[in-house]
Amino acid sequence: MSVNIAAPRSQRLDPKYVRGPKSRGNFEMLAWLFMRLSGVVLVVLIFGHLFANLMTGTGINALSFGFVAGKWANPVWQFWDLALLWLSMLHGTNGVRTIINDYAEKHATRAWLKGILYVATIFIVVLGSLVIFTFDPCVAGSDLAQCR
Amino acid sequence: MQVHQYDVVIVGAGGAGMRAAIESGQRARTAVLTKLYPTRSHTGAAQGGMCAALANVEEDNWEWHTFDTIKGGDYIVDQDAAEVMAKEAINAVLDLEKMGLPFNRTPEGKIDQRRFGGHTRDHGKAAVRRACYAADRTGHMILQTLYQNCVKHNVEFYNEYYVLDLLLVEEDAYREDGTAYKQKRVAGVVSYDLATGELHVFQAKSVVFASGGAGKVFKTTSNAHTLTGDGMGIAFRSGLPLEDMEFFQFHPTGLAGLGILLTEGARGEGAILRNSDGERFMERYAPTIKDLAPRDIVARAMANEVREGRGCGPNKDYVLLDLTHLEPEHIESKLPDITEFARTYLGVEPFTDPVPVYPTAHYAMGGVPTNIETEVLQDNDTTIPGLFAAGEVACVSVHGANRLGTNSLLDINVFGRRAGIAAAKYAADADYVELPEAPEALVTEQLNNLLSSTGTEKVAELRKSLQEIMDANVQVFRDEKSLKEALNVIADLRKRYKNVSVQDKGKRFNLDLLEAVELGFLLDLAEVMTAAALHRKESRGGHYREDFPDRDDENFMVHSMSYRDYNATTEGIAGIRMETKPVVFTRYQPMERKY
Amino acid sequence: MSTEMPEPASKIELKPGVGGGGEIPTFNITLRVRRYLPEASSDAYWEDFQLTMYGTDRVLDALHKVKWEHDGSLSFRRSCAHGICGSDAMRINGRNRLACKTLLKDLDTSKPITVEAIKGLPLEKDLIVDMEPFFQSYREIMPFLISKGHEPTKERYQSAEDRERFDDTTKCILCAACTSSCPVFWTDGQYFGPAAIVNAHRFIFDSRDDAGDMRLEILNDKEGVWRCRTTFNCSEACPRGIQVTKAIAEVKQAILSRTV
Amino acid sequence: MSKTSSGTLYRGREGMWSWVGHRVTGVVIFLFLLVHVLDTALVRVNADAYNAVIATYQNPLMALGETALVAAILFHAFNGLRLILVDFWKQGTKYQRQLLWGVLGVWIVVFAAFAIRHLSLAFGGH
Repeated sequence: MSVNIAAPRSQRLDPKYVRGPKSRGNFEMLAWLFMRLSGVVLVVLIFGHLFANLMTGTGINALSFGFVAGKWANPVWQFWDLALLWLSMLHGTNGVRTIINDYAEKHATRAWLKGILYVATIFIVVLGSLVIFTFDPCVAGSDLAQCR
Repeated sequence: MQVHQYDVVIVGAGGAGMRAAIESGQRARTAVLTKLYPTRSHTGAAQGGMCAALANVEEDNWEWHTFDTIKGGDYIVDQDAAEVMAKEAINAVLDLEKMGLPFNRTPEGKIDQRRFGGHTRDHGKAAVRRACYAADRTGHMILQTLYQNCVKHNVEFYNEYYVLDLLLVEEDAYREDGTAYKQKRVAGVVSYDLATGELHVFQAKSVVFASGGAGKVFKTTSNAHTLTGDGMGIAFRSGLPLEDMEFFQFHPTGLAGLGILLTEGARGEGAILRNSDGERFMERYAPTIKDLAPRDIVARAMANEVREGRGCGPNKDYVLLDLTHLEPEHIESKLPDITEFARTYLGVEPFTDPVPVYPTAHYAMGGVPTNIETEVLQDNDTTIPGLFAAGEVACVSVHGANRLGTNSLLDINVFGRRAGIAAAKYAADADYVELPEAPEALVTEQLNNLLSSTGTEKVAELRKSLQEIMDANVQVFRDEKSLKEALNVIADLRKRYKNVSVQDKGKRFNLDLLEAVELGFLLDLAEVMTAAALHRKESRGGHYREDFPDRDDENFMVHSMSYRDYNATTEGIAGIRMETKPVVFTRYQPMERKY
Repeated sequence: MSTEMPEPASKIELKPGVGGGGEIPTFNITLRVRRYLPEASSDAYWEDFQLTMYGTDRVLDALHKVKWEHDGSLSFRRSCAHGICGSDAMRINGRNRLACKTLLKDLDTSKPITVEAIKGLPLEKDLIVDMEPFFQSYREIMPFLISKGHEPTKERYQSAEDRERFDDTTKCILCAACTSSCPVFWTDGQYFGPAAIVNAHRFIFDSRDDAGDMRLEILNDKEGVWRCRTTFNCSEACPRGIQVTKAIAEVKQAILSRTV
Repeated sequence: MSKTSSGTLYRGREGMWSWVGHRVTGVVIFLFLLVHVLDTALVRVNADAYNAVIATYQNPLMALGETALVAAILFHAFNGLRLILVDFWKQGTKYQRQLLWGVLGVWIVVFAAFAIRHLSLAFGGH
């Protein structure tokens, strides 16, 4: 008879209801803030980018190696595109990270997907930055006047 | 079956249960057993306020509050209890404020107060602002605040544990004069876990009953579906008396046809009642305080208007609550919820149209008898060590024949607190009473009978018949004929109940089974209420006998005590023994009750 | 507040037909309930009930009619039946509502009315879910007044404006309609959810409380306010009309202004 | 063993659907961004290779894809600005629905202007 048994409701509490460890620091807040700040800047950068590349002159038909070379001869456009690359990649990566957090249910899946995402991001950002910084108008196949 | 041991077990997690748990949880190992999640309790539906003579907005003192409570209860209030309540009311409100309750405030930042029915200045001279309130959500705020503080103090809740039996043992004992009697002692309770269908026995040194009222014996009621008088029913079946069960309060302003409550605070803020002639008829019934007369008087006046053909609507079966002369902003800030009720449920816009209302069964003044220390009585003067009760389930009695508005929120806070302290104090020095052999046997049998029954009667049908006869015959107006008729119907329903079956045979959340059990309690209580009403051949407070329209202090200035006794017969009903208990007087002599 | 109002007239002319009235119409509905009886089958399924209902009936009345007249095994929680206890939040025609506050006549009765359990909490039976994870989040934000210093002998003073500051969030009845309408909560049960944040808001903005910083710290977690995507499902679902998304935004700003 | 409720899709309102749109367009833009950086990187490898890839973008069929992409970018941009207002402007939560109608209005106007110009350039030959 009178044996002590622990509270049944806490037994019924599956471990899955136990919250994961608390996160430290302000990372989520900074990420949230970054999305909004970078968002505003990106609106300007992308609209400029789209306007310059698609709306002026003959629009998309004007795009060519020469067009790119012409733009990047100007440091303003070089910086413009670099900022665009970094901000959009970080903005997008953080967005996709949030989506993974939302939908990947298993911890391992989350970790894998995020791993792939971060590797891809680093690769693209590094590659893009190198391209902008080391751009050479006289690369193989260039038919620009100054390279003849 | 599992057995748990606690110092204190509290049955019910409404206002009284949680107020008790906050006290006892800090002093003793406490478990709260509740058939609902705590925040679902019906305390949350209380709207208007909680009276205390804070004197924040005008002169007031607790002695006037005591007088109003006694007069409101038509002098059948135990005056020592009323004094305790009115005196401790002030600290009860301040305690709640300290726990975080967001009261409305005066311009100076103090707790604001408003008028409420039956609360007067200087023994009835004029209405007084005594009700502390939080818009028309005072009960909601109290319930939330109490739950919040239970969380703060880590009170252990067993949610959706339905208590079905009280474990009492009897010992031979002798009174001072040498006569022998059976002393009851409490060993624990048996509960049914709704989620799993398992029985759990809780052995406890102290048990506090705070399981609320029994409004569901009536059809038109402001009460929740879950208010089925389980605590009173269990006590009654365990051989404990029920006190003053004939006194049931009908709240004047229920939404017509639905019973949903519109707070008396509406009239406190200036709303008035009108009949089909557009007349403010309360001027005739209570010339001094008119629409702010106590509930029994207003409810009877309304029923009388309807009876005399001045009701409104296609069936002339309701009157109107008129707020149209009030400022819309005033209504919106002081009474936001009830205006929404009128809009949602009746499609009436209270700013421009009066709202159809009719009395709705609201509150059981009677219940399990206790003394002012909340100890439960097994007869007129013997307490049961370790068994306590507070709130609507209990009868202290502070409400007498008619409870004043706001005094229920006060009751649960004052006596809930007292019960928690007393239960923990008792548990500190007491030993466990040994559980009886197979403590759950009775409940197991009861449940198995219902589950295995091949009967053809349906719970819902029986309940509907019960509620309809109670509404028709045991409501605001009663007489011998109506009551006897009701008793016959109840007797028939009790017979049919033996043949009731449940469709759901499962273990998980078997709410079909739950409703069948609840119906058993409702039938028992309806019978006791009606028998007690038949027995009281006078009119007093909420109990109005048309065949005995006057108060009869000579013969009936006593509490009624109904016992389950298979050898006795009361008013032709076998199985109920009716006794009386003297009323406690301290300083107020009965007077005629006029407003 | 002590403005004296003039005495209302003893007698007025009532507008003809005032106070509603007329015959209450009846109509037929199909109630399509998502059933789940774990003791019979591990699969949930839809079941239709044809019912005749009255003009003032609510979805809860329809469910009661089914339970009381057709199938006693249908299980759902309910208590007060007028939108104050928070027991009967469920998904009605795809949106979280209280069954006792949803009038049938306000729904399209020409089509079946679907009723399902709220999303994101473990389903126990029919319309009943396990509320424990929900209450756990609530408990974690310390939903009680914490004040430093000495207890006053009388009440603490609070101006009407300070009281008004958190009025909206005191209305919460913990029905879980908001939390279980949140797309983030459906996929990530660890998210504190709107209801917990609303109840934190109630104390953070209470001038009598001194532990706002601790609550902000708790909600600055990876499962805290930053998970909110402002879909406004919560505000739309709240049966008490609480501006939930606004409350969450105010908590976000409080965290920001405290850190930055 | 308990599980969470399945059943119908939640019928959210404007706020929820704008969020769905924001997510979907965000993912689309991000995927294009990855490809776009890779194709642009060709300028570092070989001018002819770059020109060849760009030529495929100039295909009239691709022009439709580009129009869709810009539509996504414009929605994501304008709705993003709406979200910022919701987060930081005091009245933002109150007027979120009106803000969304504003977003859709501006979106239609800007997108129409873009589409006319871009498609006439892409198809018109010049």
